[in-house]
Amino acid sequence: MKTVVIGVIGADVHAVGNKIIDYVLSENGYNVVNIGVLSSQEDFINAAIETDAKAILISSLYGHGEIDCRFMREQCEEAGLDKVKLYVGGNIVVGKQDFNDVEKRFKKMGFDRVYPPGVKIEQALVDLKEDIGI
Amino acid sequence: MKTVVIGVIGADVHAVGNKIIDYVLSENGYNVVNIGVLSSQEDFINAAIETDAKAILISSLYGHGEIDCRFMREQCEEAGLDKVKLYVGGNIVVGKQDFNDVEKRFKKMGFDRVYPPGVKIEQALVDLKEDIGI
Amino acid sequence: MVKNEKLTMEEFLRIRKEILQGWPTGSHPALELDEAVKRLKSVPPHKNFALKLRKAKEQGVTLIQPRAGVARLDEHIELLQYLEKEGRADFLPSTIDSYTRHNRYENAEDGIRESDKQGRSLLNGFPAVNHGVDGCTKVYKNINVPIQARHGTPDARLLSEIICASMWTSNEGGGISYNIPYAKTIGLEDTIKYWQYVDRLVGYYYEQGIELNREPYGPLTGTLVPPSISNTVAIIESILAAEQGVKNITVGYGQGGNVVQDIAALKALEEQTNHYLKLFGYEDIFITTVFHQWMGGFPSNESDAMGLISFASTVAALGNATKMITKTTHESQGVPTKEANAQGLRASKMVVNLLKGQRMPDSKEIEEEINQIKKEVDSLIHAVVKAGKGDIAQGAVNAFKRGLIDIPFAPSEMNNGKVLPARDIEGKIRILELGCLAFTDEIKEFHHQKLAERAKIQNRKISIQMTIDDIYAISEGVLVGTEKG
Amino acid sequence: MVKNEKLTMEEFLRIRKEILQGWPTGSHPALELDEAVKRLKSVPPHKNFALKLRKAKEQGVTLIQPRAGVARLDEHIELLQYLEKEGRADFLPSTIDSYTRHNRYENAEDGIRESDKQGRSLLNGFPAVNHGVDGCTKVYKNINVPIQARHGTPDARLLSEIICASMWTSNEGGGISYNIPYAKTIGLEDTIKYWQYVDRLVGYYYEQGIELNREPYGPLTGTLVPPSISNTVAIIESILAAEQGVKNITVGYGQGGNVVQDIAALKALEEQTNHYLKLFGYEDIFITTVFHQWMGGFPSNESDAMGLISFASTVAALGNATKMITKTTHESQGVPTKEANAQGLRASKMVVNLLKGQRMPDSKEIEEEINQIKKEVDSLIHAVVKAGKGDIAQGAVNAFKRGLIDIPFAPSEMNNGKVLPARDIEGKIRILELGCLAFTDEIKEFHHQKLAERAKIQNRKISIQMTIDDIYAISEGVLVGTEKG
Ligand code: B12
Ligand code: B12
Repeated sequence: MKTVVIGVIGADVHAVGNKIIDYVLSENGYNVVNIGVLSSQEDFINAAIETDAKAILISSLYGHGEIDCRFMREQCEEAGLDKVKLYVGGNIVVGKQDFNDVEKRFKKMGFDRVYPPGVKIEQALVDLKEDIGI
Repeated sequence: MKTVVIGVIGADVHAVGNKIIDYVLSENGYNVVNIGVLSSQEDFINAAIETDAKAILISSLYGHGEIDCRFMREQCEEAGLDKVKLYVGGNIVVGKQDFNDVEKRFKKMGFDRVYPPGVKIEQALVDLKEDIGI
Repeated sequence: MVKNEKLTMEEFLRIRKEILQGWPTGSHPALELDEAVKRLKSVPPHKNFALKLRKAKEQGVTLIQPRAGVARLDEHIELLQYLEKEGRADFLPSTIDSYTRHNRYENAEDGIRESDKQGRSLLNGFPAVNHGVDGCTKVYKNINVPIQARHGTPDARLLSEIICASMWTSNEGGGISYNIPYAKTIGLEDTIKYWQYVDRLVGYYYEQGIELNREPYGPLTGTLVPPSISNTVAIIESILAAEQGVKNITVGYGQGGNVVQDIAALKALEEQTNHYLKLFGYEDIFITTVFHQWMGGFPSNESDAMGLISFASTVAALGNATKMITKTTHESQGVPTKEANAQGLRASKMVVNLLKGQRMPDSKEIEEEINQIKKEVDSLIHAVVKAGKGDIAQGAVNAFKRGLIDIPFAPSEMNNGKVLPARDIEGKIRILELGCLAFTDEIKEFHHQKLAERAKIQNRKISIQMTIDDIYAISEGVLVGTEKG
Repeated sequence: MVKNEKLTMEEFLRIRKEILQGWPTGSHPALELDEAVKRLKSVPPHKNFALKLRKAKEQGVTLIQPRAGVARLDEHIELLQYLEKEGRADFLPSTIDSYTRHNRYENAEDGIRESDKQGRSLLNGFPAVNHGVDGCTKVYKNINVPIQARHGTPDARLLSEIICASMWTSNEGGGISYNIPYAKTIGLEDTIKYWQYVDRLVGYYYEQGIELNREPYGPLTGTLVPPSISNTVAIIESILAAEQGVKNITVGYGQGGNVVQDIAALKALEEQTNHYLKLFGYEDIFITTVFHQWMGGFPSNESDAMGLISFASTVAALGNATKMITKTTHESQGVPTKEANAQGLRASKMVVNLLKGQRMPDSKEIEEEINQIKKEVDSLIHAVVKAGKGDIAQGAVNAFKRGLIDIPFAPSEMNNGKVLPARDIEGKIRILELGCLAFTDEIKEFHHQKLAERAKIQNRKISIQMTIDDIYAISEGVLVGTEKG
């Protein structure tokens, strides 16, 4: 059973999607470590180290995702998490923006997968299976 | 008291605006000759000749205005109506079009005043006063 | 004198022969009745208007349909496909252009030619007669939902023949509703006869085992029409259709703006249509209702228009209409683009979907308004029957002549044209000038009271200015007009 | 232990001194109370939130207000002016950014700086504390309608001081409603105290002859919150505010989607808030209601969103809410552009204008739903009072601890987090998993019955999957979720 860390980054309290992600990934055979809302980069990284997680799924809904995610990849590497997959999804920037641009920005920041608003976790399951198996 | 001919041109049966125009112009001191809906260019011209009208106010709502109004100015001239003012208003072309273009096209056809959708007759009174007095 | 009597087959065939000669496309082989029957029998249930309506009624849902039509065949097909896919339309229309409506097929031909030349539609609709059976069949084949002709044609006999043979399974119109609001000098007797023919054609197909839908056109002039007047016309046309053998009828009503009155009108319409059909001896007619989103002058701002469209959808769903005709954000400007049309559809669809199964609860207020409308309709129908000495067709002709029925703002000279509607203070449509309307004194007094109340609250006189203010009101974003200072 | 007792002036001033030191902008001279009073007294009635609400209530109209806020001052002013002019907003907001909500003024400062650099807002709202009294006063001066701070700030004491001194005449929030849905580890006792302070400030100004409006935040997590739960929180917060001297309170409710339930909830909310305030001895409190357009996940298609927005407006108007908070077509995507925001406002305005004076008629069905909601609220309030041995503040803290009140999907660890809502077959929000909710057995049975009915009709089990399907449902264009095959 593969472990994934999920949570909502920054000063973000959007809890609904997080609860659903927890439920759906668990139902689909993952060991889900849910650090919940209002989580810092350190919280994600510590949880991933402690549980030997194969992927970190960051949610950001409230718009500050771009600020909150800066240097996340670098922090992971510094902490020795150099193989962990980094996913980000939700409403990760402020406002309705062209998603191609947004994806590029986040990929450049070192994220492996970037999801546009409204992509349900059910749809991302395929990618997760492909990237880390079950 | 100045006479104006009003009516709705072509196969157009939109009667509501026509009835209001009749009422408002009459209330404002014009002698209104209303030839009603489904009127041809000849109907307008004949009415104008018979009543010595100073202006012809053509309504076209249903979209065929551009076809129905072709050569109206020429027909007027042929009938000896060379001083009559020609107004057109309503929804005079098919679809939502840039009104500047539309106005140009109708002015080129010899219309003196061209009105966009939604201009109420109350607003056109000023022009009429300026052009032919009361 | 026209009578409410079923056309004999002989008579029908005699007229038919003549009709088909009205334009070259009338000679298409598919217009052999046997051939047309064969074609119609090939229509699968999901593309049959009548059957899809039966299903919708059973499920209690409100389905949606746009208006749409352009001059050129391929562009028209593309438009309809777009509305089906992007707009999620449950039914598709072909709105017919105004030349065709006046049987001016030469003008329509010109329009097509000119449109081809300019690469854009110069006609305000689809010239179905000119495109003929081949064109109309191509339209039918390229969509996946039932299709209907929507027009405003006093004499739609040739048009109706062509669309039926092209497997279009519904046709809008009626001898009154496609005359009084859509013509000026055509006799009512004539148009009733024309539409008896159209209904007889549908009746004929029914005898061959094919159920087609007919839809009397409800909103009439679309402008402050009091519900009892439009409901009365719908009931008369239903009876006329039933006599000719039509079995599947959709009666229509155009949104007035007051929620209580609109829902009451829809209920009264359905109940009284059923009631009067039975009373006149037509037992097995299947009745559904169609609600038209606001038919009068629209606001020009597109968000305002979206608000109005969605508000109308709420009323249609809560009022349990089986079908709703949608408007678009371009309404005040001109024939909509396909995108604007689809947007109106989607917003409407969203609302009726969310309201699936939700109904306006029964209440005393609605009950009272239903009773008021029914009383008025009874009064009008009574007068019509009397004016026809028992015959509803004759009665209709005479009633219009004498102004016993009178449709506000209609262009037709067959209409008395004396009635002036205005809203009461709640926005319900009442009648300010009653003309010769066949109302009882009690009803007349009711209307007067209601407008006196408004006059008092608005501190103004009861006058035609009220009517004018009300005509402008919705496009200016209010329901009840007020005097401008 | 926190108690529902008015802060003494002494205590208030002591805390105040501390609070104002939280960030450099707290030292602005306008934050001298005398100076602030003088400023607030200069606010003309049409820019006073409390007074404009009184007038609206009297006239029976529904006024509209957007959410809006960006990082940079001038851009924020431009945004508000646009919404006033193009959107016809009756009230303006300043939605505060999330860093400020968590008192992270350094982060907010960063955000402003970064936004300046990039020339676009990188914050999700207006950082009012950082902009301080000068910035906020500039906002106030550049608009012509009342303005309110809208946020989600557990400790909004400094923020509240600054906005009041800047002549913002309303403030949203409460010790429960701005904690449980907006925080994770902050104690409920603490936030109730923080908000007692905010209310005391408003009470202080009232003593100086200045009426300000306060608005407990109604929709909570915005996600399938059963009306009785949100109404209970609103009532508790109203009592807490009244004790501190607040006189003008707007209680809120977020659209659920079933028209009958929504209108019943609004009525029950107003009646029970008034009832309980009197019962607890607060006599002269002026209560209005605010209806929030759908607060859960929005559809991504913009026409769908317009449909939903306008449908919500219909309900707000028919339900006679005094105010409505509007959404936009960008809701599912991100903070809206000013254009999108204005479009949502205009569509909403159109609908409430057309419905001016129109009401949902009284009916048995609505009456029954009102009674159901009231019964549930009574049951919850009873438990709260008991849990606090008569003190509602203590009671609230204990009730949340024991799960007697429990808000679905809330992030806070102070919340029991056991309750799972789901819709019944009509789309009314019921409770599937009751957790420790303080409901009588009769009420519990009612909810179970309703969901059993849905399970039977949908041929599925009562399970959390219902809840999940319902969470997705509206954004997918239906009200009641169904199992995907
Ligand atoms: C009511 C209405 C109808 C009623 C008309 C009833 C009747 N017999 O009068 C019915 C339902 C029957 C109808 C039918 C049709 N209609 Co129609 N109708 C409307 C609607 C909704 C309102 C018109 C109205 O009464 N407005 C209120 C009056 C007071 O305003 P008005 O007519 O604009 O007139 C005022 C001003 O424009 C101005 N004015 C008018 N003429 C002139 C002239 C001058 C010189 C001046 C200065 C001012 C002026 O002053 C008037 C008074 O203030 C409009 C759309 C809209 N505006 O919202 C569509 C509209 C006009 N119809 C349209 C169409 C296409 C049709 C139909 C072909 C098809 C259909 N959709 O069913 C048929 C055509 C029938 C025919 N042969 O003519 C289109 C025209 C499209 C275009 N131009 O691109 C419109 C714009 C709707 C749309 N967007 O598709 N319609
Ligand atoms: C409900 C809601 C709230 C509730 C949240 C209650 C709670 N505590 O959970 C309340 C009302 C409290 C709230 C508050 C705020 N909100 Co809010 N909120 C929403 C709303 C309407 C729905 C969110 C939701 O629950 N959706 C349903 C769930 C199931 O979907 P989801 O969250 O999107 O998650 C799914 C997918 O995105 C995906 N997913 C999510 N994360 C990830 C990660 C990965 C790796 C993958 C693969 C997939 C994935 O899977 C999830 C399950 O399928 C959205 C707009 C919308 N979507 O319609 C706005 C929205 C997210 N909120 C927004 C904002 C700005 C705020 C506020 C700042 C201000 C405000 N408007 O009041 C505060 C912020 C508070 C804070 N500090 O965080 C903005 C964000 C703007 C932006 N990004 O540009 C939005 C987009 C609205 C808007 N357009 O302005 N909000």
